[in-house]
Amino acid sequence: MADQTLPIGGVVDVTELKAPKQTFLEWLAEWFITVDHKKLGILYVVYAMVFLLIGGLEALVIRLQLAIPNNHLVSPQIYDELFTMHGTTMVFIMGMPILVGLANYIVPLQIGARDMAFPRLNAFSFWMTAFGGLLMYYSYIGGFGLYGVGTAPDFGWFAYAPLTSPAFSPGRAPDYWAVALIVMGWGSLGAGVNIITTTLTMRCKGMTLMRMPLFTWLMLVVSFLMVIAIPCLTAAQGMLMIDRYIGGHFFDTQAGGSAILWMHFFWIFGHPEVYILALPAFGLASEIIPVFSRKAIFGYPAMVAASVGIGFLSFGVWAHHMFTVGMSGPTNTFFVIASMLVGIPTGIKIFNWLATIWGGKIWFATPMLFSIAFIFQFLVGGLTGVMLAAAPWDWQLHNSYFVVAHFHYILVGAIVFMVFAAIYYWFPKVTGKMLDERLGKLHFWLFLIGFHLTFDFMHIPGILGMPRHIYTYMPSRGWGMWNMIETVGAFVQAIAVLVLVFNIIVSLRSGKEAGNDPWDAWTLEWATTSPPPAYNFAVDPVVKSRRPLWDLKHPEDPDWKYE
Amino acid sequence: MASIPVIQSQQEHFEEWQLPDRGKVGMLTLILGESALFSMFVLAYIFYIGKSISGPQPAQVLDIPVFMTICLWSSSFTIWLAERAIEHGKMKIFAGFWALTIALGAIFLGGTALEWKRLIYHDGLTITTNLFGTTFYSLVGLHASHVVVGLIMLITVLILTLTGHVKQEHAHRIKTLALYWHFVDAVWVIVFTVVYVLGR
Amino acid sequence: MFTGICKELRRIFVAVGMTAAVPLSAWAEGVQPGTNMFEPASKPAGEIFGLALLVLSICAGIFIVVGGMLLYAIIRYRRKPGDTSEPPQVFGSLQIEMAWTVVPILIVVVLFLASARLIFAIQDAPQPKKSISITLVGHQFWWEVRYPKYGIVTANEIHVPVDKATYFKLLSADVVHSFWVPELAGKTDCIPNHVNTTWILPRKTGLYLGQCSQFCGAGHARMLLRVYVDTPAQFKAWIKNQQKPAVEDPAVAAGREVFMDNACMDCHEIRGTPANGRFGPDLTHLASRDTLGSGTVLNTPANLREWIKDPDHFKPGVLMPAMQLNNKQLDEVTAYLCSLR
Amino acid sequence: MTEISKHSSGHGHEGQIHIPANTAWPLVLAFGLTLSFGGILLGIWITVLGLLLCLISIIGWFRDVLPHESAEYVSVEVRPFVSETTRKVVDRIELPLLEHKPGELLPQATLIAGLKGGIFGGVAMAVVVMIYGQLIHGSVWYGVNLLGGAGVADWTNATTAQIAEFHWGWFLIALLIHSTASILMGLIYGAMLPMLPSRPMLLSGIAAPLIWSGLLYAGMGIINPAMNSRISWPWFLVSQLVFGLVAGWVVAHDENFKRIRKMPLAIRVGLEVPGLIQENHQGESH
Repeated sequence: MADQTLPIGGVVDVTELKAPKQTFLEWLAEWFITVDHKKLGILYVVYAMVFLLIGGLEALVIRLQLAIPNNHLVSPQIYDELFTMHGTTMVFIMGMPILVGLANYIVPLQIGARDMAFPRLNAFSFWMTAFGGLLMYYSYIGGFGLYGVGTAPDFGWFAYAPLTSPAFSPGRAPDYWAVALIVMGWGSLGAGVNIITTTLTMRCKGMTLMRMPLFTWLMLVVSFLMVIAIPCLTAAQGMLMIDRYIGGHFFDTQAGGSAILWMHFFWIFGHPEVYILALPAFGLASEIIPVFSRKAIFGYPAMVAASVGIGFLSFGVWAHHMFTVGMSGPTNTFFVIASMLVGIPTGIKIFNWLATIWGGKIWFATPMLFSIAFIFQFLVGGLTGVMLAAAPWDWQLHNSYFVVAHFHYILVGAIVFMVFAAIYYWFPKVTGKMLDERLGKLHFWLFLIGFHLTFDFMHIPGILGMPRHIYTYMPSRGWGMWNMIETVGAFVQAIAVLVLVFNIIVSLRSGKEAGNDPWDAWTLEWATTSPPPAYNFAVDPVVKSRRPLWDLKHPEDPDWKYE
Repeated sequence: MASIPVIQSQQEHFEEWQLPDRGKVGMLTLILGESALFSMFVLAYIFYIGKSISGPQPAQVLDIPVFMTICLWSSSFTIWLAERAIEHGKMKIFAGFWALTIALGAIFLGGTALEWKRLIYHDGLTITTNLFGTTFYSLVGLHASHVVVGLIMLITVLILTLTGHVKQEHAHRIKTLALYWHFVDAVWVIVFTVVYVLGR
Repeated sequence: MFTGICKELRRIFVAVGMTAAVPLSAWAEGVQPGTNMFEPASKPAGEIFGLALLVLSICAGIFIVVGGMLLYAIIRYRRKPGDTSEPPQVFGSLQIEMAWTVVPILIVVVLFLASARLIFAIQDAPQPKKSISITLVGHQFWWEVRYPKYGIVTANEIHVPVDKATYFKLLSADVVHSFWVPELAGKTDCIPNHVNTTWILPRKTGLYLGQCSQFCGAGHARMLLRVYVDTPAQFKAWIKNQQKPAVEDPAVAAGREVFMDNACMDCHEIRGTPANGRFGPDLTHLASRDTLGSGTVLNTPANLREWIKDPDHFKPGVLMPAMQLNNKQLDEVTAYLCSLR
Repeated sequence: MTEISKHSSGHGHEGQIHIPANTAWPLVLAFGLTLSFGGILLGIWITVLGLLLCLISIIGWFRDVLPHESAEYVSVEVRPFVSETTRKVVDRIELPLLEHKPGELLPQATLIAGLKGGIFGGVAMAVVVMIYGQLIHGSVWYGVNLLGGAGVADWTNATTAQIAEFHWGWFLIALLIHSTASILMGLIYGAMLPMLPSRPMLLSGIAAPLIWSGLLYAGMGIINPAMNSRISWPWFLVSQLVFGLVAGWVVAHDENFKRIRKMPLAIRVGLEVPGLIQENHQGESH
């Protein structure tokens, strides 16, 4: 090309696609033995979507049971299994895999790499995650429970000792929980190591750390959190297994062991885990919002600094889950200030997204709709988080439905919304077909209404004294009406998810052709074909700024002049 | 903030586009995760120091394992010598120091085995005895299991060396593996301090 | 000024609470008060309510400002049809970013100071000399209530005098439970092998409901706690009655025999009889209590009989086994227990 | 495009790319590991089977990557591509002709003035508080202790005499709170006064202190009842006004502030946009 200052290798592969003749079995086998980061990414996401449906189904039964007071739809035993498995599924079997899957697909493309740093480890990580999830669900059949048939874990997803000790959980339920999560932990550790190594060692020429797309940056931070936090959980679960199988006393309160130690260990893992789920959503928002506002992200260095800051802070706030266990005044005070400090980098992020939208020319495509809803809901979830961080008020709110509402505001209102946005945003890249916009908007509005019906009203029974983890309540407590509204909302959300599934099926068959760059976007993944070839880029790209495709599209006003 | 300059001279940048070594970064990240794993067990050990309801207590039964500690720590030195040897292509010296490292590691493991045998059969301390037993065997056992994994990898390399498969060009892989061994040694510094010095 | 806002907000929340309570209120269990943490009746709960209002109003302010700006932005900056140019690219602004970093820090400082002050004020409040001491032990799935000074042991229903501080020592016999009576005080966990304390200073008489709020097993949902704030006279009378040994009524001797001949006595204590089990609630004055099964059902003879016959019917997961008594034995033992006033 | 193809990292032949070959060993190893863990729950023979699978797959994996990673070679044909956009025109923020080059203006320099203002204002305010303590309660430490002692420390029904004494702990807490708040407020002044530059002294010296004093007055009963019961609000307001006036004066008399106060808003808020910030000419030589 004539223009010598073109900053990126604008090259497409024109190799003829020789569609190899494959039988169905060969096609299937390829998915099992693949080491391609894109295929593994798809596997992760599909696997997680299946468990999203399963976990969602569990949530629906929970909501049905609570819809009216004194309900006898399910027994307490089954209810306890439902909320434990719902929580465990949504955090470990759905949440982390779907985000790791997105990262798997997108990160190498965004940094202009041909694959992850360790492609085989990548496959290994996925299969560990997958088998771990299957092992967890095998407990429904093979748990050797008290009553002869299988029992799933039934002690809440944070599994407080000594409820998990042999004396109080005589079946195999805690063993399934611990072992399956240890297996999945290996997978997450592998994924973390892989993503870190990929981002640090596989970037294309010119892509300095401060030019990495924000999603990649956030996944780098998240991977560090995974690598540090997941082994903490593995260690705690290892101790639990030592207690249960070879008679150790780590959490055996009869022998001087401490129930509080488990809480500390669990939440040292558990709070970073929350950010492991939330930070990728911030990354997704930081990719999608600029593209649909048609502006560069506002304050990129501040965004990076805030992400890293949240990462560091996340290791110093775990005991805000434990304000009620009777810690000393100074300890409580420390965790109050640490937790509130998290609000500052998160605030910076919200303001930066807002400033990115400000003065833009907003294109309300489905991904943008989900992203705007995300900002609103994340704002509310963050503010209820500040309320919970004020320890004395937390003494009231802790373990109440207010907390349930708060964390679902983050987990659903922020994270699931952004995952949906990401699905609409990258589906064209992954499949070459656009998702249907009209179905997408239907999905968005249904899900938005359902979400707010469920989780807005969930705050109120919390304030009216409804604790979490109860399978029923008495009519005189006055929680019935709110719970009924929540249940209705849950079903609206379920319908919305079915619309998404329908949309995916329909669009795969007869969606509009996407082309390389349907959103007129700026990061490197849009500089290759859709779907990308196995090697991503035929020629290694070279970048000079954070928005290489902007530079290509606007040679008179490229970013690298100003960054 | 937003005005931090992020562009360095483009020209130089492209020519010196150097990124860290994959294997090294991967191994360091793995070591980071392993450190978190160990720190949980170390924290549990520290938390339960002196909280055992019944005996035996650490001071009654633990002796400072001077000899095996020296062996393990010096193995870090010998593996470093081996690394240097392979970098310069001196394969015989490499094999020698590599074998010496394995021997030192094996002595350490043997020492641990003897210590455990004495504790179990002579002092009657098992993992079920009390909190000290639980935390001690878990922590030291976790470390020992890492030594075992390390030894298996070292022995594999030794076999490959003796059959002539390891050459000078594999030096960076060898160094990556050696990093793991250094880590195992470094963990012993912590375990040794906590179990045999502070906790006794 | 602020107190005015407080009152108004409080009125709104109380109204919200009431509408929630109206539609479904009549149940066999009788009239019960609802719970609402924004209707405090005791000192720590009242102070927490004050902090809650402060935090709530600051958060509401932030929400209105940021949410309003966001709403404005998405309406104002829509892409107009036919507009094909890109908007001006803005990469950042040190000044603006500084402003929205510093303002949240200042808010955090204020919230932190307010929270820290209250943490110390509630947690480190020294126990006054003239206060009631109660040892509350969480069990799967009921509460053991001990008044060491008065030598009283009861279960699930706590009586305290109004306008006088009551200090709780919180223990657990098995797994982690949590003490929570929203109108009186925030939560404090009952943890095995660990002693916690909390206190209340009720200002209004009445019945306040609480509930275990840390998941403790299958019966967790039916582990309720009732706190009766009595007038000093009522409280004195109650103490006096509870201090007496169990009533010995010859009319129900048959039932007493059934009780003592079966496994009942291994788990329950009835002071003044051979029954001295510690695993289940003390039954010395069972008939003086309003509810059975930790607040699960009203304490009526019919419910009591059903409870003994099949406790799982009312409270699935309860650790008390069905006693396999025949109808006659059931009638007798029910009569006996009903006599324990 | 010539420059770009130089960087091609396709190992092997020109126009050929190697990608890692598919392999089943990671799957088998994961399955083996899951079985060997699952054996803890399901029976020892499953662990044995799992370990066997692990061993086999580790050897298999090893032979896959050593001595050379197995790879597939794909030949490719490439051609340059032009990234298309329908939005060719980029709007710019309209600016009048300026006397100075925007890049020389450094509007963020007012932040430093703000920092200075915060420190001076904080000192002035402390002086006012000490005068108040000396005049009304006979001790310069009275106001200091009210902030530090009632704020967070062990303050149980302290008498006026106690509050008048000097306490190291209370002093340090007061110093921490006061200096944090002063510096942060100064930074806000430095950042925001250029945005609203028409009457800096009125805004920073009177309006702003009045607003936050009002807010604190409303909330003090909850934030800190002990302080609320003893504080003298008129004096408090005076000290805040002094802070505002001093800090505002420092910012308003800063050279940079004076220079930019008449400029367009985009410059005053320090927007980093093309046309306003210095262009980066490095790399154009390519």
